[in-house]
Amino acid sequence: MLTSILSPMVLAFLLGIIASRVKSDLKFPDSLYQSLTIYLLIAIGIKGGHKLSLATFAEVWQPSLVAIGLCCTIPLWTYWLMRKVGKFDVPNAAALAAHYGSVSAVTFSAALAFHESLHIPYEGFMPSMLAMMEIPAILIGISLARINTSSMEGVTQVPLKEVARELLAGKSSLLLIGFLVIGFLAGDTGWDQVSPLFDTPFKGVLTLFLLEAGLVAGRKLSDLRKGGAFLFGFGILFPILHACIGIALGHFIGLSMGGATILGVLASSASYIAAPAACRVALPEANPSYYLTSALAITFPFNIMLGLPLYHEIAKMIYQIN
Amino acid sequence: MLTSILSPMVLAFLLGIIASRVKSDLKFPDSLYQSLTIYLLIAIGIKGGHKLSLATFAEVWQPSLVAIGLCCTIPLWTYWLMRKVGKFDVPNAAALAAHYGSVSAVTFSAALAFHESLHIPYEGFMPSMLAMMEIPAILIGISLARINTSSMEGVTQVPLKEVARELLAGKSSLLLIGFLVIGFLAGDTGWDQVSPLFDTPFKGVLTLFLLEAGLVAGRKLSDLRKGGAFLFGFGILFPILHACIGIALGHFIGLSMGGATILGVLASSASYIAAPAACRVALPEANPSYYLTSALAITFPFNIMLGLPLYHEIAKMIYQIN
Amino acid sequence: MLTSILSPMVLAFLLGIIASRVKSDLKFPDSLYQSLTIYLLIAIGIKGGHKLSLATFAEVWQPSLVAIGLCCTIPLWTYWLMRKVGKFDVPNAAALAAHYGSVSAVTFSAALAFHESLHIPYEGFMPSMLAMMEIPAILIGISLARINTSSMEGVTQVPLKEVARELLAGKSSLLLIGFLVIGFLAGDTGWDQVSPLFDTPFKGVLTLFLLEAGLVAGRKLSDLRKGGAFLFGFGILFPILHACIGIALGHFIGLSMGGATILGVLASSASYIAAPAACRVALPEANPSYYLTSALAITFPFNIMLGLPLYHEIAKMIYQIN
Amino acid sequence: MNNLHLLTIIAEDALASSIEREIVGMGAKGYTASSVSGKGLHGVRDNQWEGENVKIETIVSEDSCKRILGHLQVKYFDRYAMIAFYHPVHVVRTTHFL
Amino acid sequence: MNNLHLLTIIAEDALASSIEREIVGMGAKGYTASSVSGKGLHGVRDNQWEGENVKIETIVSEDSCKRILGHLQVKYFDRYAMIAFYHPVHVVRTTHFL
Amino acid sequence: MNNLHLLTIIAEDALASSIEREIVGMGAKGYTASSVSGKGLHGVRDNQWEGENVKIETIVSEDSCKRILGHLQVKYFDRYAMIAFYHPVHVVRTTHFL
Ligand SMILES: Nc1ncnc2c1ncn2[C@@H]1O[C@H](COP(=O)(O)O)[C@@H](O)[C@H]1O
Ligand SMILES: Nc1ncnc2c1ncn2[C@@H]1O[C@H](COP(=O)(O)O)[C@@H](O)[C@H]1O
Ligand SMILES: Nc1ncnc2c1ncn2[C@@H]1O[C@H](COP(=O)(O)O)[C@@H](O)[C@H]1O
Ligand code: NA
Ligand code: NA
Ligand code: NA
Repeated sequence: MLTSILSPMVLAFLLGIIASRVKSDLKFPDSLYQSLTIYLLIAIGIKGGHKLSLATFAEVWQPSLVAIGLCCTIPLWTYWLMRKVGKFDVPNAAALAAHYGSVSAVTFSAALAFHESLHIPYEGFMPSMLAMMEIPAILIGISLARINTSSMEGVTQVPLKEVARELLAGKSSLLLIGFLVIGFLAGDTGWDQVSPLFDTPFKGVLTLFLLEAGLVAGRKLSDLRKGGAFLFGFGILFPILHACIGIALGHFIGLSMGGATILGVLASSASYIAAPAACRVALPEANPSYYLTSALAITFPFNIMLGLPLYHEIAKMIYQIN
Repeated sequence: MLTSILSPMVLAFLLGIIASRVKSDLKFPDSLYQSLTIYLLIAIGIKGGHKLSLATFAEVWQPSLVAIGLCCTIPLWTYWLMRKVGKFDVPNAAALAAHYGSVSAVTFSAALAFHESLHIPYEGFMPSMLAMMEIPAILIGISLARINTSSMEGVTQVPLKEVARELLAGKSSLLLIGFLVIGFLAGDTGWDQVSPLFDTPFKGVLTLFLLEAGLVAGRKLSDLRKGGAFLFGFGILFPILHACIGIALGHFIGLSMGGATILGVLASSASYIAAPAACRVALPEANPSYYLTSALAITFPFNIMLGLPLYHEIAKMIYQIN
Repeated sequence: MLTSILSPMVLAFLLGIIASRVKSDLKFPDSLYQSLTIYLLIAIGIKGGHKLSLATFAEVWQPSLVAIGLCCTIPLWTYWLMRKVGKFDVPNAAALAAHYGSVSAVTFSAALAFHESLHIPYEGFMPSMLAMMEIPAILIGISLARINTSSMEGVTQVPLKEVARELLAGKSSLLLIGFLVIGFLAGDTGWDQVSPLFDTPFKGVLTLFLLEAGLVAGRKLSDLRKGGAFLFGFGILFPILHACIGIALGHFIGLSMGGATILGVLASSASYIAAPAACRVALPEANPSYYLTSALAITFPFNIMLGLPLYHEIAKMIYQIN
Repeated sequence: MNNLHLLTIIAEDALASSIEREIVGMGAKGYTASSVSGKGLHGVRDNQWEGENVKIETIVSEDSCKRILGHLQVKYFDRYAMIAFYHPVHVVRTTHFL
Repeated sequence: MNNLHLLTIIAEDALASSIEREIVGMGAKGYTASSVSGKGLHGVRDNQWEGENVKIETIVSEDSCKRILGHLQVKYFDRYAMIAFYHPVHVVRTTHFL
Repeated sequence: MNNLHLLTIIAEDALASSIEREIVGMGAKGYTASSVSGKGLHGVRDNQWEGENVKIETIVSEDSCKRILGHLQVKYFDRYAMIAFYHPVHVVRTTHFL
């Protein structure tokens, strides 16, 4: 566990939180944040595509089905829980469903780094799972809101097809999927040309990004109270549950222990790049304090600090017992 | 040819075009574009200077003369053709002459990457050709407009000397020439200090830049019709012609096949960083739809996708036949 | 000396000066400058922390005391000299004291690069000296102004405690100290994860930063006259004096020759990131033309071009004679 | 009336392209846009995570101004962080804007 | 009075957060801020080394406007690079700003 | 007259430094500039490849305002993407601007 907590990435995240609590004037320029996001998405995509080109279809189809199944069902029970137990209104429940069904590319990268630092192998095609799991849940979340809202009078809503188109053409899936394809097509020659930029310094860039994430998470900490104890509990317990399901399914379909853990991490992670952007436009009635705070200030730090080592232990249990 | 088209750079350019056609919200922040430009110019310059320091004057003087000769004559016949055949007015013909006489640093870099991936050697001092060929054509283009415009009444024009000064002090030639000198002076020690930033990740950065170039080119595609079939044909045939002349001259003065091909690529390429900036100020009457569309959306993609392998074949012919 | 002057960093600084003298349109976007600053501070901090983790307390405590002693006394005599000999008013004298007592992270990095290129060893914990020396002098400078100003009527001054808090939470010390701790805690595994971003390309990034520094220094050159001959002489002679004191003290407490020289460089350098930011807010009556011009346009270029080789020679004398 | 007004709209940046399209559709001959941050009833909007604002300025006739404001009110005002205000301005070439 | 004014403050960027806090404390219901460069009596302010400016715009009642201007004058005007100006504007929902 | 006006010029960014120099030469005591994008008769200007716009604001006397506008019209208006407009403003210290 120390390995995970004392990694430069996690420490940078903590430093970011501290910086924002002591009201530091440290601020990443907008365009640096945007550039880091572009870099991370490209780097994850192209490496994944390269690895995918080394895999066979037989290896990939089962994990893909499971991944899509996960991200389509998680929003359903999340929405139900939010409505019934959390007493949230429709837009907020739907937004939370979208966020927890979708995935976090940064948590995913932290999981890869965690496994690499422990020298645990995992399937190279995992980034394609990430790419597949990003969008469906967001669409389902938004549809849930549409279905459950008695005709909003006077309000011209964006048609769902349009939302789907915008999500697919949206920055994050376009870069992820686009560079997955590029990495797939470019072969070893291509990979050698770009890996000095997109692979070698990757963890350093991730460290930078997590510093910025910490800055924002720190500001959101004061919003925690608004969400209340329920959101806090949910933001920790549900990811654990999802991780367990993901690991168990991974084990069932024969993934390596590393691969199954990473599938669990994907299931457990909540989106805070693609989903908030989509919800701001398609679910403006939902309050960002809820979904952003729980995704970024509860689930994300929990996952990268305590979740990763925990899921790793759970995976060890599952793989040794059986 | 596949090697060229399936390189990550070309694929990234295509992805950029797709992104802009599907109206993706992917956008590079302005300052990322500017930073990438600064990086590329410095990297090309300093590597060229380092390589130049390993060359002798005897090797360099002939290619330099040819390079300057090329970029001074290309604008002349381009202007003539645009006026007589293309029926463009004076400012637009002059602007097109400036763009096609000048050179594209990114096309140049793609040409180097192409040769490296095929393990074809070329003269290390080629970047100094790039630096020499950038400005003269722009000045000639602007002068052509001045000479052929019957005194513009009332309009206070920037004196040509001032334009020349601004071009030389302009970002792109200042960085190219400045870092050429720095690379030349800094020696091996200096090169070893900076090559991990300016050399190792270069092709990755080029990939990023081409993604952004594709985004812009994609938007310009809809302007293609404005230019009409003439501009389209010109934007492909003239570069081929210029490449042939460049390769032939390179062969004539004894360059290696790689060096001659790269000289051909320089001749064939059209500027879309320095020239548009200069024309916007000095030839405001010229319509950017013409010069930017043809340079960026026709000639540039043609060159990096089909041109490079084509010129390579042409060079092989010239070097084997003779 | 040539090694120092012909390094890409120094040459890039000179190119920046030339660019601004010829009124080039070369301009670094604000966010690139900010990103470079963030990068440099993190890189210096994390590498220093990593090296510090390899040192023992016994090695570190004496140099630390000397470093703090230096940066607390330098502002005192600087203030006195500025008031008595320079005839500056209280705010300007205090601001200059703050700047020269504090340190320059970039000069420091240039000193490390200088020693590395000559293969001269130095103590790895030197960056912690840098981190310690940054803030005290600024606080002392501001206090000097407060003490020596007969109650400013009507003006509500920021309390000194608040100034201290803001300085500690300020970008530059937060990143330096924060990443010093991170580098210390992250161990070899952590260092290996991030060094491809924060170590390998460091000197290249420094080159970029110095290009930008040159652009600003060039603009400030025209302000030199305002400061007059006194400021010019002070900006060169005092750094030499401080360097000598630093080297002698370093020798006295048993630092290696490299370490002593770097301590001298720290003493001699003047801050131009943290100190100007603090003085603009806490000493708005002080004129930036004085402190920024002397720190950035006199002392900084003198130090990296002539100072480094000079201090090296002085250190050789001190270490050989004794 | 031919009185020209400078109409300023400050809204969530995600709405920028829709608003720009719509005001041109309703008679604006051009617009000028820039990135801003801000605070209002919907809280602080000053970072890319939670979203920032766009400021869209357009010089339009009084008629178009009213029409655009009416449209914005119906489509956006209740659901998004957004304000709009206007005041008369003098321009150099009136025809440029009509 | 309920007349709304657009009050614009252009000041050294280091002052941004204090000014924003203070105008909200003195009755402004919101503000919009952006980075600008400029030139004035304190010289050119167009780079991060020497500092740039922030432009803060707030729509406030005439009363608050006067109060804010009074405060700025006492606290900042003599010591910092800063200007402020205002003019009346029409808004869509007056209550949003009061 | 001593009435102060806020004169706003929106023009191709390549013209920024000339315009700034010239308005100071014609009586402006300062100006504030920022990067903007936009659309107008000359098409969309929202990226660095094709160029963006600069917005220059200056508070000047009515006289200077007229003089500057006259100059801009002669030198730039027919050849470059550019608009300019002005309206009266109240300032805190009138002398700062005269
Ligand atoms: N009183 C105000 N003055 C200036 N700008 C405002 C004001 N109120 C709101 N804004 C801007 O409009 C945006 C949306 O406002 P709101 O819908 O009140 O959150 C804010 O983020 C601010 O940028
Ligand atoms: N006449 C003016 N018109 C527009 N902006 C101005 C004017 N004078 C000053 N400014 C702005 O206000 C800032 C501070 O002004 P000053 O205190 O005069 O240096 C300048 O950097 C400009 O951005
Ligand atoms: N009606 C308008 N309202 C606001 N800004 C405009 C308007 N028309 C033009 N502009 C701005 O002025 C620039 C140049 O205008 P133009 O010369 O019409 O292309 C445009 O890129 C816009 O930024
Ligand atoms: Na998930
Ligand atoms: Na050419
Ligand atoms: Na010092």
